[in-house]
Amino acid sequence: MNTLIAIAGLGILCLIAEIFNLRKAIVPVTIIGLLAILGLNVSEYMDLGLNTAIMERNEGFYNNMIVNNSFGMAFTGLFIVLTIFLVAMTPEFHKGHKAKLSDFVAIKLFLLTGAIAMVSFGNLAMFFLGIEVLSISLYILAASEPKNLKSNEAGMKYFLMGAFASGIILFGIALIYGATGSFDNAVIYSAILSGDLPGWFFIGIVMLTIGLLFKIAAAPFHMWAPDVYEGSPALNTATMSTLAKVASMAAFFKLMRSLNHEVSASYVAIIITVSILSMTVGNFMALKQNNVKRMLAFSGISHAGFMLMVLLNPPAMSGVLFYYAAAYALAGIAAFAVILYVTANKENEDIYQFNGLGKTSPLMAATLTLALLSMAGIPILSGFFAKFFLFSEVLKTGNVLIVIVAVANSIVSVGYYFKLILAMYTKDAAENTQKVPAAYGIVAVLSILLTIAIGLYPDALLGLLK
Amino acid sequence: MENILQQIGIENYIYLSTLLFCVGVFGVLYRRNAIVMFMSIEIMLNAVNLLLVAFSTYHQDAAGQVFVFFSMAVAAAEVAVGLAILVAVYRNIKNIDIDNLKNLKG
Amino acid sequence: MITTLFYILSAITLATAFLTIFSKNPIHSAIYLVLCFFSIAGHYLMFNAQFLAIVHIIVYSGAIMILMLFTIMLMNLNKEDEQHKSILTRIAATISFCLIAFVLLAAFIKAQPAIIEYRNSGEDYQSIEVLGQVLLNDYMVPFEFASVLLLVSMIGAVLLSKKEHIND
Amino acid sequence: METNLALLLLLAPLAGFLLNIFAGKKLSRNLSGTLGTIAVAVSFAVTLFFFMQVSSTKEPVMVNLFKWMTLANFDVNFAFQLDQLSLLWLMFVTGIGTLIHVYSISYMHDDENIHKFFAYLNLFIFFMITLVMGSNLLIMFIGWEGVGLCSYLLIGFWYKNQDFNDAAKKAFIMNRIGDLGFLIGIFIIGYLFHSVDYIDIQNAIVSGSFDVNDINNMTWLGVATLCLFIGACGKSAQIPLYTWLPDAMAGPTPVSALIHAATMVTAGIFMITRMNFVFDLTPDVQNIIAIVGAVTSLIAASIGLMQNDIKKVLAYSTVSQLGLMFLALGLGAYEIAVFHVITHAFFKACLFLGSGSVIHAMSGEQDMRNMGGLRKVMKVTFITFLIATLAISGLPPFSGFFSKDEILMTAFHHNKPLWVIGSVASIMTAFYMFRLLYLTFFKGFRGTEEQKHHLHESPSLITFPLVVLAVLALVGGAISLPGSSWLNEYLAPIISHPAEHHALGTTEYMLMGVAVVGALVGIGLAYAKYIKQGFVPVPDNEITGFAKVVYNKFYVDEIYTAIVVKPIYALGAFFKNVTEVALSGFIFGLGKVANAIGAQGRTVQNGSIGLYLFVFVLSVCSIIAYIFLK
Amino acid sequence: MDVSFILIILLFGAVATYFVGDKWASKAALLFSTAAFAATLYVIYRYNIGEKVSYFHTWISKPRILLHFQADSLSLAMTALTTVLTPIIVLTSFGNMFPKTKSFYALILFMAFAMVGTFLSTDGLVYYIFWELSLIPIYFIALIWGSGDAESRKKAVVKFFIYTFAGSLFMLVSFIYLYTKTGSFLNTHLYNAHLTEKEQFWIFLGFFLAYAIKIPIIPFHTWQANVYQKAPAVGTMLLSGIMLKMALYSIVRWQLPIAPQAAAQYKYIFIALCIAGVIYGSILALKQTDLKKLLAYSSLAHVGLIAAGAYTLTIDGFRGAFLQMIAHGFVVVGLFYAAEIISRRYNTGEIADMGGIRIQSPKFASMFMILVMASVALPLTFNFIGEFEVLYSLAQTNIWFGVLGGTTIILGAFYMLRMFQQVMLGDKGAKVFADVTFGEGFVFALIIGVLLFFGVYPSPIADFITPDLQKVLLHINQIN
Repeated sequence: MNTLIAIAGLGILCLIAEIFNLRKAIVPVTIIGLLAILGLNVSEYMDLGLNTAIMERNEGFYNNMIVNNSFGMAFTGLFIVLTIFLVAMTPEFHKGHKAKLSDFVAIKLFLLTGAIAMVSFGNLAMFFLGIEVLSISLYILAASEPKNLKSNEAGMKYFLMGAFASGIILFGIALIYGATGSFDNAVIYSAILSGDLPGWFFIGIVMLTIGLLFKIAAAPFHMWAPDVYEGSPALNTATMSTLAKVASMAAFFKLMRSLNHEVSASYVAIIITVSILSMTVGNFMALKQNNVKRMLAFSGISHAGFMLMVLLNPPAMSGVLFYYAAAYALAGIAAFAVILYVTANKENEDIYQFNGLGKTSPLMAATLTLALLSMAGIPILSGFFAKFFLFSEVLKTGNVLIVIVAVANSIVSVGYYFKLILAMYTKDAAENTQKVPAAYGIVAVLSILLTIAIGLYPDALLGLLK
Repeated sequence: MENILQQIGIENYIYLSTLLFCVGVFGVLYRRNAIVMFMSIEIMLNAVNLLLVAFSTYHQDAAGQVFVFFSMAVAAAEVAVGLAILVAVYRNIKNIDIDNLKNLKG
Repeated sequence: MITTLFYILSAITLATAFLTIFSKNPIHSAIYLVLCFFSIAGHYLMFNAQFLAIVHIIVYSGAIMILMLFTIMLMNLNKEDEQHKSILTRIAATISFCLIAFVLLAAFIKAQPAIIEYRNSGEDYQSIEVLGQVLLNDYMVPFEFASVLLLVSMIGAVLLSKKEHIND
Repeated sequence: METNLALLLLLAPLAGFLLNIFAGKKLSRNLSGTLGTIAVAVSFAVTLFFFMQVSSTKEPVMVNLFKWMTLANFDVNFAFQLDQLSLLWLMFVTGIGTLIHVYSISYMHDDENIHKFFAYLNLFIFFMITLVMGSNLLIMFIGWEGVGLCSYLLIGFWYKNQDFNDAAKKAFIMNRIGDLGFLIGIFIIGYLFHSVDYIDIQNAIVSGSFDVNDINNMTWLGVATLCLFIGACGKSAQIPLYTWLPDAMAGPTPVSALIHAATMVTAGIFMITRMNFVFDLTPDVQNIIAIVGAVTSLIAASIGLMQNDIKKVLAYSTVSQLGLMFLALGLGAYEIAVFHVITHAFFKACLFLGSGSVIHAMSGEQDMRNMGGLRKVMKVTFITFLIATLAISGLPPFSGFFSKDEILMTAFHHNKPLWVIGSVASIMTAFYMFRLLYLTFFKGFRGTEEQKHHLHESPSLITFPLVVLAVLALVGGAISLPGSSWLNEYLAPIISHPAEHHALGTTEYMLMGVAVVGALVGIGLAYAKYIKQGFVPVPDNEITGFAKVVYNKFYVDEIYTAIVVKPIYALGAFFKNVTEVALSGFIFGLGKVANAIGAQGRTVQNGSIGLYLFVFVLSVCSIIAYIFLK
Repeated sequence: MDVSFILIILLFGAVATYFVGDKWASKAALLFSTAAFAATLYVIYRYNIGEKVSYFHTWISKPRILLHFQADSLSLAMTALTTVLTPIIVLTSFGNMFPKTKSFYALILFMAFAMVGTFLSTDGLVYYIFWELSLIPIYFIALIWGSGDAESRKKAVVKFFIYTFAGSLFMLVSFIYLYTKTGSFLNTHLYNAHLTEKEQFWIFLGFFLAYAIKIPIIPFHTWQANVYQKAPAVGTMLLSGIMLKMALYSIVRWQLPIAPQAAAQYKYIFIALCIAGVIYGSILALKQTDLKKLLAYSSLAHVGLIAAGAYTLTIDGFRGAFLQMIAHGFVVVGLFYAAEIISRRYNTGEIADMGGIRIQSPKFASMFMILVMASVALPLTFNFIGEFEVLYSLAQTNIWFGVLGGTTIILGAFYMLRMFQQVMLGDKGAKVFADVTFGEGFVFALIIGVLLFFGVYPSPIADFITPDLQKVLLHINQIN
């Protein structure tokens, strides 16, 4: 709870700092602040006794608007880490627009509050506001280069479709409210347990599901993602593909775990279909992409498909989802740090820009390689364990087919991840290279080290969730 | 005070809201003028607001109406941002026909 | 009586909504939309939610629609120069509209429990006082959080619209 | 002591090989040859010692070194068995080996790689000793393959000539076909007897632990012996695997004498004799062996009639003689086959070395059409050659007469048609051998002036082995005279079912007479044609009709190429150009399909918000319809 | 000192090699790989005197994944093979100047690390991780330091990677499925998973896909020839010498004991497939015009035979397969080294451009000849032992398997001698061919020495591995 307030405060602090001409201090202060908040989060986690507890414990604040539990706090920690990375890269990325720096940092911080609200809500109002804060921040970020038509287009597309999806989510929430008479999770949950709900309730759930499927860019609601990812400024694409996607997925999971207690067979069928469709569409479409951001968008779609599998057995999957999300997001940050470095001052993000990176900047090339390998699921990187944990849990539910499809998709995915690796190592660079900016280098290395570390020691993450 | 739903029935409000929502959807699909699309989205949100109020009455509970306030805040925020984006687009291509926004594809 | 009123209001709501969509001139659309909002406010009044109805008028008709109109004027869009989408698109849009309307309505009809008795606690749950209580006590955090939302949209609007200085 | 001596016997040639291969370049030419010769001579000396010992004690010497291979049912040891049979073989392997080494010192003197030559020869002797000495089939197989390797190396000794290399390769591969048969035979034997030791197998049969009345057992045993016989066919150049031997004449002449006449090619006979107790149980296979032997003998002899290359004639005669030995084996007359092996070793080695001497004198010329009248210049060579020719033609009292006659006699008693075939082959042999003799040594010289000028008798290092061998060819028959056979007695412990020995009655004398007359007829025909008429074979392109078919060896090589080699290459081409491409294309095709799907998908993603929203709405419709309206 | 020590040496060696820089990288690699071999020998010694050399450690608690490196004779034998071949392979690279030397040698050591891990792990998932890890270094080695046109090389290498990766994913699924059944990845637990026949069949097939692609068995071999040709010699040696042995080893270690009923039921099909590969590879080898490709197809034939031996489910087949694996590892490294030496000097891989080498370099010719003879399994070379046992077991299974499998000794001689003749013999010595250097000769001598020594006296290895093979077999037979 306090983290949410603190972060919002930090965001306002940023805005004030700009007023008082403390522009240079913004990013260091933000990072230090976020680290402190991370510490706060950890201490709250400890205070709750979650590190030793065996069962999940929930602690509600403010009339149960915010609930602290291991799920929410673990994801909060992850989001904060991701935001630190994103914020750290901001000044370098926006060095041409120094005046807007505070805005960008503040928006990212507010976006973080939205994300945190999405994983620690106790009331659908918080959830809805959280998702809107997140979405609106993203619309802004997507369109944040007003003079760039691509950015405009991305923002426009994202906004129109996002608002449309928000409408559907809202409709779903209204129906749930209509069925249960409350927005409070706990009340709704007990209403479900008592049974005898009107049929709208489930329609509401489905509407909510559809809205969230849109937010995580699962097929067939994915079509905005490639365009938006491509058009947005690269750093903001990074934000979308890591923080936003993971937050939406976590929120989705949390909702489904608390609201959709007894999953009907047809609902499972839909989830499976969407999951398979996402994986397949994402991977196959990614094969022929030339733009790296676009390719990662499709890759993200396929990962959304993978993550959707957690909904097949929510009670057992929270750890798996967290691990998957962390692995995916950290690898994504690492990959984007390199992409930012490579495509700075370039007119596009096509694959050929990466030619010869293996020679010109071995460290960045190695980082990107590791990140891509992790996403492809090559051991011993965390991406492998993510998939592995996921598959083993899904197999326990008896859905062999979806695992086979997922495996086949993993194979396809190697095809496009390797396209990039090949460009880096087998082609010659076209032009002279610039120095690796410190911010990108540090973020890339740190995030890839984290990726490897959680691969080597998965228990550290899995143990956080009960 | 008598419950209005006794006479009209909650289901009719649901149908009305649904229809209104669908009209909003229709508008988004039908028009290519971005600003009218925004309006259609507003119609969708309003449909939901109406539903929330109906349910609020149905449950005799204030939370539904409170939620409408949030919904309005969201609508306002969205419109603000949406119009800002629209202005940016307009500055670049001098119109707001979304069919001109087809550069990103494939 | 009330039922008739409901149907009239509903008819107005839907009709103006349709007219919003079908009007070629965006200004007309906007005006129809305002009418639509008024009719919805009428519904709110029927629920005896006066406060909400007023807020609704103020926010939607007063703020949002004015903003839109302002934009339309600003951009000089008050012409009927919009090229219509192709016939195919329009037919497809119409079909999808019918489809989604049918599907949703059918789903609701199918899911509908026959409710005859409505609860009437007689308590006051929608006066300004109560709403204020609920909003600022129970829903204090979302209320505050909505401010973050508005802040973000404000920053965003500024960020997207402001002209950059050259020396920045 | 015995172990050490046996090891000395075995390893002396190996030491010679190693010395020559590693240090040969630094040694002088003569020293290199001398070392090689000494190595073999040491083996010969040790063999003599063991021969004496075993002859007197009648007890085989067993040497067990260490476990070599482990199999589920039995172990295979590195073990050696020096009994009568192996010692007999060792005697002439090392004995003739030594002689040929001596011969080679001079013969190969001018070759730049003489040390390698001796190394390979020593290696060959080593493997041959292994083959003969082994106490089980697998040790024999080591030698079996090893001599094949040496044969390969020595046939292709002049490796700059790709034709020679082809010949070497052919020899090796044809041998390997036989080797596969041998291996399969070993597998079945191992499976049936749970051992591959000769003694164990024999004991199993004798003691009855191997049930000879079990049909299943006997069927498998038949297959096994047939497979072993296929192995023997490969090594001993029997139909259908004989074609490599004539080609193998590409090697230096001492090699032909040692490997392709006297020793290696008799390995098949050795093996069958070794396993006689098994072969005796499978009469059907024995019949096959006899028929194959007889037919090989006839075909090879008939091809020999038309050959003009002096070594080719000898090669076909070798094949033919080996055929006769197999005939004897097939008839169960193992000791007679062995007898013929020995006499054949003497006279054929002598013939080859003689031809080598001639070739040496002719500066490498091998075509008899360009020879003639050499007897005046090369007296020693001529006389030794004549003796050997008489021996092979089967005229008494030369050694060949006794052995060949016994074979024919046995055939006569068992199977008249085979006897007829064998006799015809013998007559042919007499004819072509004398044709060879006449063309080479009689009449006038037909070569170039330069060659004529160069003609000379070979040095003593060459003639000495010739003389020794000629003497042996002359008197070698003494080891098994009709009636009182030292050899038969000596081999008695080895052969479980000795052939019936027919007392010398009228029939027998008559048969001898027929044989002698037949040989004389052959010689007479040759005399009439090549001395009386002075006929010289026509150049290749003038040969016509059936003669051409025979001259071209019945086109067997061409047929093999057409029905075996070509199809394999065709299959290879098919695999390479069709299946590989298809398989590879299939895999790449999967990738291409995926890419094509991706490319198609890109056209769907056309950038229009309208479309995206349509998809969105339709998906919503279908999901809700699926869940709530089904 | 337990087995984990070997892994640590190799991993540390890889890192250290990278950091000592380009100049000393090759020496460092040699040093560390030799040290690993020494450590392996010491571990084997300790194992033999009955001391504890296994390493146990819990890694992930849920799902339960254990860092268990259980040393038994099979894993130790394969570890020894890896660690002895690695220094040899490093030695073979000494004549070449590579760009980015330090990365190159670090990758070699890393690959050795991964392969040793594969051999030692007894936890299925750890095993799988090592299995996949070994794929990364070879991918880069082949890609970056390979020869020939970059585009076609890329195509070949990527195909290889995706193909093998695809195969192994099915193995992973099998493992996970087994985990859901048993709650453990430990091989001893998986052996007793009590699967139905249908489950066994699918699991068997999942493993088979992974192994068949890696080994490779036809029709999954299409990646092989191109990669062998395009990879640098070192990569080819690592691939053919050690890496494909991982799959063969795994057949005996994982596939057969986990699905014994399926193994027994379908063994004829799989043996037939393997033997078809023997003949197919041999005949294809005859038609190759590129030396490395020819060796690749010959390798295809040989490993087909090894796999067939393993699938016979007999002790002879197992032992033969293992012995042949080791022998093949040495001989194939030697042959590819010879090919590398020739192509280094002649700058071509085309057989048609070679010839007459023996005139100029008799020493090289002799050593090459011995390797060729070992490759065609001449008795007294190590290869004969394995091949004999395998063929023996095949013949016992069905005589026709023996006969058809045995055609390898004919066809093998055919293509190898044909190649030898075209490459080495004749007098087409137009191009200068320098004789072998001391270093090259040393490597050859080492390999030949091993091949001949164990050809004459294979008992140390055969007796070492037999008891554990019997355990595996016993388990299989018990289940059936």
